[in-house]
This record gives sequence, C-alpha cells and structure tokens, in this order.
Amino acid sequence: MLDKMRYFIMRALRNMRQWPFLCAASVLTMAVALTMVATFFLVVVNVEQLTQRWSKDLQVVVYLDRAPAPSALTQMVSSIREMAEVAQVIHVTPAEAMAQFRQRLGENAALLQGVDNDILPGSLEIALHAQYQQRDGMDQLLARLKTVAAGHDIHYGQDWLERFESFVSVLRLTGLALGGFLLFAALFIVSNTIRLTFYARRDELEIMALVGATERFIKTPFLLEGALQGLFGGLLALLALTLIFKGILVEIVHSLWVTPAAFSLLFLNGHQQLILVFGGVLLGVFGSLTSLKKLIQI
Amino acid sequence: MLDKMRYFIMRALRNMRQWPFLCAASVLTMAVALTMVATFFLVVVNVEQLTQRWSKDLQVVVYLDRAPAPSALTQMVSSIREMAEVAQVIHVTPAEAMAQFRQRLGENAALLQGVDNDILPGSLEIALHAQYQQRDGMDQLLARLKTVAAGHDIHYGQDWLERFESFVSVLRLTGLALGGFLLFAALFIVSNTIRLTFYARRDELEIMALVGATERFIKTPFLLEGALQGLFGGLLALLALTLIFKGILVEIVHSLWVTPAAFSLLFLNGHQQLILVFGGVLLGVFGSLTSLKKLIQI
Amino acid sequence: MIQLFNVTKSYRKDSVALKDLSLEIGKGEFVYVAGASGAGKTTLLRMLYAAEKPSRGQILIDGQNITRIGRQKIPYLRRKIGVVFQDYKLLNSRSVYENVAFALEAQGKKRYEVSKKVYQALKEVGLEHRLNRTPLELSGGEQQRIAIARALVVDPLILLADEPSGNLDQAVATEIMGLFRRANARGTTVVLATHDPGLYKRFPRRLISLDGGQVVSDYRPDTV
Amino acid sequence: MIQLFNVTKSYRKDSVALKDLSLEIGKGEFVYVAGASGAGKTTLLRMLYAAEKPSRGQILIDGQNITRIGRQKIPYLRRKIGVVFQDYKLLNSRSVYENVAFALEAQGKKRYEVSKKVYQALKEVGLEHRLNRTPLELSGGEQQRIAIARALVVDPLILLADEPSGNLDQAVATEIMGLFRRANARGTTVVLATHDPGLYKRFPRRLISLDGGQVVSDYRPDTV
Ligand SMILES: Nc1ncnc2c1ncn2[C@@H]1O[C@H](COP(=O)(O)OP(=O)(O)OP(=O)(O)O)[C@@H](O)[C@H]1O
Ligand SMILES: Nc1ncnc2c1ncn2[C@@H]1O[C@H](COP(=O)(O)OP(=O)(O)OP(=O)(O)O)[C@@H](O)[C@H]1O
Ligand SMILES: [Mg+2]
Ligand SMILES: [Mg+2]
Repeated sequence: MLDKMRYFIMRALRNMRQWPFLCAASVLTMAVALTMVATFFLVVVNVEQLTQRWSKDLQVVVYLDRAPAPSALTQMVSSIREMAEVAQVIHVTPAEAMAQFRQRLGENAALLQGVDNDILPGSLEIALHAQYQQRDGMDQLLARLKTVAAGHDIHYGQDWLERFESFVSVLRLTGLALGGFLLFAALFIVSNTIRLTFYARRDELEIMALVGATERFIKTPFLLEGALQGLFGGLLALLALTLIFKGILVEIVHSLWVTPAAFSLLFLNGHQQLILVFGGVLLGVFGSLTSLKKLIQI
Repeated sequence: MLDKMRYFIMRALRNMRQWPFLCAASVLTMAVALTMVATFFLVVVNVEQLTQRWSKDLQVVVYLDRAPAPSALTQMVSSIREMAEVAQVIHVTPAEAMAQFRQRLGENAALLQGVDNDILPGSLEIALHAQYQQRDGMDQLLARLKTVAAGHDIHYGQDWLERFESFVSVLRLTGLALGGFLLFAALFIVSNTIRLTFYARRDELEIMALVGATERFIKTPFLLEGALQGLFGGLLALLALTLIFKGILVEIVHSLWVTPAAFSLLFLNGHQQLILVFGGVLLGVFGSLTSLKKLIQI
Repeated sequence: MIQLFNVTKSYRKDSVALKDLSLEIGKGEFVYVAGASGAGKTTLLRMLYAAEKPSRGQILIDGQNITRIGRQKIPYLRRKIGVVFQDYKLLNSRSVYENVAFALEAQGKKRYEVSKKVYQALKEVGLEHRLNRTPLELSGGEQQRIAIARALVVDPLILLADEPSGNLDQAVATEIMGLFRRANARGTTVVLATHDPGLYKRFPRRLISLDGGQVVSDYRPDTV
Repeated sequence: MIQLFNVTKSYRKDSVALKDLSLEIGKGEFVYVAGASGAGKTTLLRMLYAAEKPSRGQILIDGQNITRIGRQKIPYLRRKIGVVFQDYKLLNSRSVYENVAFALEAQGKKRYEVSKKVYQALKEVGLEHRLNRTPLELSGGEQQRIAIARALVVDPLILLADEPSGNLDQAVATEIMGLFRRANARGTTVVLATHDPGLYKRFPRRLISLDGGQVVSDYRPDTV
C-alpha cells in the first residue's frame, strides 16, 4: 500500500516535471480565481465589521420639546428603562445639549456666543441592547415609546440605517454572485486545462488500460497531481491575498479615514486561511475528477 | 488570395467545431479576464468622475470676523477678483449666512429661533477656475489672499481634499497593478490553452510541414482561430460588463446615495466598447503567436 | 483456452468485419491467423483482449465469458494476455525502459522485480543498449521489438501478436519467432496474425486463414 | 536527381547512423534501399526530405544543395517529393479524404482540382469506398495504402517510400508496386526502402544495400 502510494506520488511528480507549463497553467488559474474570491470575501467581511461598529452607535433619542415636570420625567425614564430592548437611558439637559452642539460645531462654535443655554431642548438618549440594534422590531419599540413619551419628538437613524443595510445586502449578493461565478469559471478553466492535459496524453491512458492497469491505478496519479497543483494554487493565492491586503486594502482605508487605528481591518484568521488552501486542493481534485470521468472508456 | 482566405477561415471554423471544449476554454478565460479589467476600469472612471464633481465645489472662504467698512470690502473683493485663479467672488452677508445655517440644520432649525441674525460672520466665497481646483499651487493663492484679506480667517477643504486625492491615487495605482496582473494572467492562461491545443494537435502541425506546407499556411488558421475566439471573448465580456453595471454597480450606488439621479454612473462609451472587443481579438492573436513561435520547428 | 461461438462483428451497419466465426484454440497451441489486408485479423485479436465487443456471439477466454464481464474486470483479463499491437502503441514521451516497465507496474509488480525482468526482456529482443532512448529515437524495426518485449515481459498466459515482423528483416524475424516458440514451449498460447506466407512456411504450425471475415481454411501440419 | 557526397549522420555522439555515404541516383531511376533493421534506411530518406540535416557532407536534390537551404525554402523542396512514411503519419482526427487532400491543399491547389485528384488516388489504391472514414476505422494495410495515395497524389518529382508494403499481403503489394512502376514510367524518381528480399526479387531494379550505415553493395540487374 505504502509502496503503491510512493509509486503514485512519483508518477504525479514526474508528470508535473515533464509538463511544467501545463502544471503552471493549472496552478496559476486556480491561484487567480481563489485570490479574487478571497479578496471579495475580505471586502465583505470588513464592510460587515464596519456595519456592526456603526450599529453599536444606533440609539433612539426622545427630544423633550417642552421640559416635563421632574416627577413626570423620572417616571418616563423608569418606564422606558423597563423595556426589554433598552440597555440604558441618559437624560441630556438643555445645557448639556448646548455643550455637545458647541463641540460638534468645532471651529464655528464661536458663532454660538451669546446664545441662550436653554435654547436647545433636553433629550433622553436611549441605548439599545446589541441584539435589538437592527431595524426589525424597531417599529414596535417606537410605538411603545410613543405612548410613554407622548407629545415629544422621537428620532432614530432610520433613513441612514435603511440605506446602509440595503447597501450591505447588495454587496453580499454581489459577493455571492461574483464569487460563485469566479469559482465556477475557475473550475471550468481548471477542468478544461486538465482535460487538455489528458487529451495530450490520451495515448498514455489508452496504453495503460490495454496493458491491464485498473481504472484506479490510472486515475490516482492524476488526482494526486490535481490535488498538488491545487495546494500550490491555494498557497499562491494566500500569498497574493496577503500582498493585496497589506499593499492595497489597508492603503485605501488609510487614505479614506484619518484615524485608521480606531478601525483595524480584518484579515483571514488561521481557520479561514486553511479553508482557502484546502479550497485549492478541492478545486484541483474536483477539476481532475470531472475531466477524468469522460476520458477513460477503453 | 480570396480563395485562400476562405480556405483558412474554413479550417479555423472546422477546428473550433472539432474541439468545442478547447475553444470554450479559451473564450471563457479571455471573457473573464477582460470583464474584470473592464469592471475595474469602470469603477476607477466613476470614482474619478465623482472627484471632479466634488472638486467643482472646492472653494476658498474668507470669514469676515469683524465686518469691514463697505469701501474696504469692495476693494478687497475687486482685488481678489483680479487674481488669475479666481472665477467668482460672492459676498455672503451675516443674514444670508444665518439663512444657510438654518437650512443646513434642517429639522433642528427650530433651535435657532430667537437667535440674533447678526450672530454669524459674513464671508467671501471664492470660486476657482476649473484648472486651479487642485491642491498644487493652492499655497501660493492662499499666501496672496492672506495679504489682501489680512486679519480674516481663510478656510478651504484642504484636509478633506488631501485625503480624497490620496485615495484616488491609491485606487488608480491599484487599478493599474491589478489590471496589469489580470491581463498578464489572461495572456498566460490563453497562451497556455492555445499551446495545449497545439500540443494536442502536434501531429497535425508536423504532418503539414512534412507534406510541404509553408509556415504561413500552417500558422494563419491558428491565428484566425485565436482572433475569432478573442472576438467572442470580448463580446462576452461586454455583455457581462453590461450586466454587472446594470445589476450591481448601479444598485450599490443607488443604495448608498439617496438621489442617484443627480449623479449618473458612466458606462463605457462606444469607443471604449470597441477597444474592449478589440482587446479580446488582440489577446487571442497574441496568445496564439506566443504559443506558435516555439512549436513549429520541423 | 480460447473459444469463439458464432461471433459476428460489424463496426458499421453496412459492413461486416467478422462473420459468424466459430473457433477453438487449445491451451499451449501456436496458431497463425492469416489473410489479406482487411480480412479481419486485427478485429479478431481486438475482441480477444476485450478492446472490442462482438456484435453477436460469445467468446470464452480461459473458461471466462468475456462478452459478459463488467468493465472493472477487463484489466484482470488483460493481465493474462500479452499483446503486440500492429501499430506498436509505444509511449513516445517515455524511455524504452519505462515503456516495457509500464506493463509490469500496471499490474502492481514490485520495483526490484520490474527492473530485472525489463532488462532481461530487452536483452532477448537485442535492444538492451537502447534502454534510455525514447521510441522516436529508434528505427521502425527497433520499435517493433520494444513492443514485443513489452508483450513478453509479463509472462502471459496468452500471447497475441499482430503482424509482429512487418518491419523486421528476415534474420531478426527468425530470432523473434524463436522467442515466441520458446514462450510457447513454456506453456503460453500464441496467436499470431500475419499476411506473410514466408513466416508459416518456415515455421509450420496450425494456420487459420480468414477472408472477408470468415474462416476459409483451418490447416494443421502433420509434423507438429 | 539525388546526389550524396560523403554524408555522415550521427544522432548522438556515440552512435553513427550513416557513415561517409556517397551516392548518385539519376532522374527517373527506380532504386531499392535494402538493409537489416537499424541499417540506416529511414535515416537516409529523412535526410532527402530535409527532416534531418547530415552531420557532415552535402546532399543535392535536383541540383539544389539542401544542406544549405534556409528553413523557409524547405516547404518548396518537400513539394517536389512524395513520401510514404514508415509509420504512415496519418491524421487520426481527419477523414481519409481530408488526409489525402491535405497534401494538395498545403501546396495551395484549387478546390475542384483537389477533389478530382484525391478521388483518383484513392481509387488507385483500391480505397475509394473508405472516403469518409477516419484512419482509426481502417485496418493496418488500408492505412498504409492511404499513406501511399497521399504520397502519389501530388505527382511528385521524387517518391520516397519507406517500407511501403510492410503491412500488405502479396496481392496488394503487387498492385502497389504496379503504381510505383507506373509513376516511375511517368518520370518520377523512386527510392524504396525495404527489408523484404521478396520485393526486389519479384521486381528487379537497382539495389543499394546498407549495413551499419554504409553501402555494402550497389547492384544493377542487367535486364533493366
Ligand atoms: N474501427 C473500425 N471502424 C470501422 N471499420 C473498421 C474498424 N476497424 C476495422 N474496420 C474494417 O474492418 C475490416 C477488417 O479490419 P481488420 O483491421 O480486422 O483487418 P486486418 O485483417 O487486420 O487487415 P490488415 O492486414 O490490413 O491489418 C476492414 O475492412 C476495416 O476497414
Ligand atoms: N532520432 C534518433 N535519435 C537517435 N538515434 C536514432 C534516431 N533515429 C534512428 N536512430 C538510430 O539510427 C540507426 C538507424 O536507424 P534507421 O531508422 O535509419 O534504421 P532503418 O534502416 O530504417 O531500420 P528499420 O528497418 O528498423 O526501420 C538505428 O540504430 C537507430 O537506433
Ligand atoms: Mg490488422
Ligand atoms: Mg526504418
């Protein structure tokens, strides 16, 4: 068994040495396809990370247009606190609101000089538990808030969130479609390359069958070859991905945000890197298999 | 001559019919590569369009902290107008500034009620000629402005512009690198596929040479075949690109901006579409050529 | 060893390559199959190593009905049979050594065993000094002898040789016939297709003559 | 027509296929090149159609020194020469018709001319009914005859035939020899490599015998 395995591996290696350009074609094709799929995966993962980060900031604000009586306010706050979705309620007084506003204006804050501190309404900033930070079910919460804080303005980043969510879903769909297409294309090209290889060696396959080789004996080295090429392809893809990540993605993000330190991009974790390389092996084996199926019928 | 051409075309077509899967492999590889390059081109073109649009809004603002005397103001405005870079100078009075500020606050405008109309400083909004809307040379202009409008605050979107410009340059570089890599990969794969095809038909090439066919006679149908496959690949890429554009890019932009009508995405113009298809033909011919070079030496 | 019952083979509707052929070849026999070009000699041999299925009729090899066996069993049938193909079927990208070793490796033989046997087989056909060449670097007759070495190296139960001396001069052909006869003496059943009357005149054995896919004579010389 | 001056050919350093060969074959001659397997017959022919360059010496074909001509001129040399290759060199993926037509198309002949000539050539070798088959659907002898038809269809100035009857029975071989003799009568110079003594005994012509790459005899029968 071991002896046979060594024989198979030797034959696979010899074939690869004998047809270096065929081998390179398969490896490169797989590497390109895997790199593209993985790059897209990285982009989607990082955009999703961003969404989650932004979702954390999602909160509902009740503007207290007419300052309520302190007792009414306390009761309102405590009944809001009791709601399951609510993590925290912070009361922002008009003075605090003004301070925040001033901060937000930054350089232009000077133009607020002389403005009455009471001019801005107070508000209740309601932070939600993580699992409720999404649009589904938000309507219910809003309805309940409306009864509790009747007469006051209730705001939350609905518009912005809706837009961003639809963006992410389009991105995910694109990723799925494009990734699927690329993988399919890679499989097609790899399988064709290997089929061509077989075609170029059809006499070898025929003669093997004629001198009494079993199908398994004929096929195994080719499958091994496919697996090896896939392994190389996967490793090459990992290398290319690292370069693309370090050289391009990180650069783009740095050039867009001033403080990239706050937002560190995710790379594939060890597990995912393994999946990438293993995906190459699978691609190679599957490509060989589909080509082998039709070829041996002597 | 015409008779010969017909013979060559017939042979090329027959070959393609005889080896449909080889033909499909080449066509698909080229289509995938071209589609990717073109997609990237579209993204870069559209981002650049966006940059230009944004650059149009680039203007220098001089905040008139202490309202100058009308005569001083008129003189300041006219001397600024004389500068070569300046297209237009608009004087915004404190009342107008307040109105704009109110508009920008939108829903929160109510909180400006009771605020004095004179509280905001007046300003001079200086629009620049298109060719000066960039960071280079801006320092000079600023220095000159500083002497003219001494004592007033001068602002312009430097930070933002710098960041965005570096983003665009990274994107362009990425596009160049990735596009180059993809084209190279496509050329490699196509040339390999065709080389494999030749290898599978090496007996044919050998026998042709042995019965007295000239090199040109042997090569021409293969070059034609490459060109035809490239043509199909290019057309397929154009189709795929249209689908990607309509189905994905436009969707993404729609989901990100509320008013996409104002910003219509660019697709390839007729000229560029021709270049894409012709690029396919070139790819096919070049792929064939590189493979043919080594093969015929009998 | 080999039995054919009413075997008919037609590759196409309109033409018949073998017509209602019945034949029995015993264990250890040495048989010539003669006939003009296109008589059906190669077709007959191809059916014996299951490269072709008969359109009608049954074929028994070593008691096994090979018209009924599954695809997976064919390799095991072929291991009993050494074949010298009319067009040699050598691998041009492999060395002479590898070409011959191939047949043994395909049957799962051990490495040390392979190298010993290959060398011996090449020596018997007089080409042990061509070990490292590829078939394309050999003359036509040398290629034919490599094909013969490959068929003999596996010590087959049955040897099928299709025109094995077509590219050999008389001296070498005589040597090769000696090899076949020695294999025959060791118990191998030999079936030799040829159109060369000189061959069976010099080494008279049972002679089955085909014409148009039918047996026209089956002659056994008294001397054997 | 064909002149060789001190031609030596060694494929490898250690072995010589042809040794200091000088030879002259006149226009319209019919010559056998005989010799054992590996004597150098194929090597000699290969050099005549410029598939191989001599290691030393000069070769003149029709007054042209082919050891000196450029790669681009070789096709035009080959158009004067019809070759029957020892291993046929047929295209297995093309029909019989296409295989023969190939030689004419490669020389840029017109379509109507091609079809007429191909049909006639196939008829002469007795295979006009195999027009649409591929070579793999033919017997060994039939393939050989297609190769012969392809060599003759171009009406060559010189015909080089390498073992053209190796897979043919005597009746067909006689017919083929008739074709060669007719071509010879029309003015074609014929060089026929063979190891079959029967052939030149039945059709005696000038006989050049090779052994180990050297001419060991050059015999002209009185009758011709
Ligand atoms: N694969 C095939 N498809 C169709 N017809 C075939 C095929 N193989 C052989 N034939 C036909 O069957 C007949 C017998 O062929 P076969 O090869 O058995 O002849 P043979 O006796 O070996 O002849 P030769 O001495 O020329 O090799 C021939 O007429 C041939 O054309
Ligand atoms: N491409 C090659 N490389 C190395 N050696 C070769 C090559 N071709 C032929 N030879 C050697 O040259 C010698 C002469 O070969 P050639 O093919 O001319 O013989 P031949 O007379 O045609 O024999 P046959 O009757 O067997 O065809 C042989 O020993 C052969 O091994
Ligand atoms: Mg036969
Ligand atoms: Mg020879």
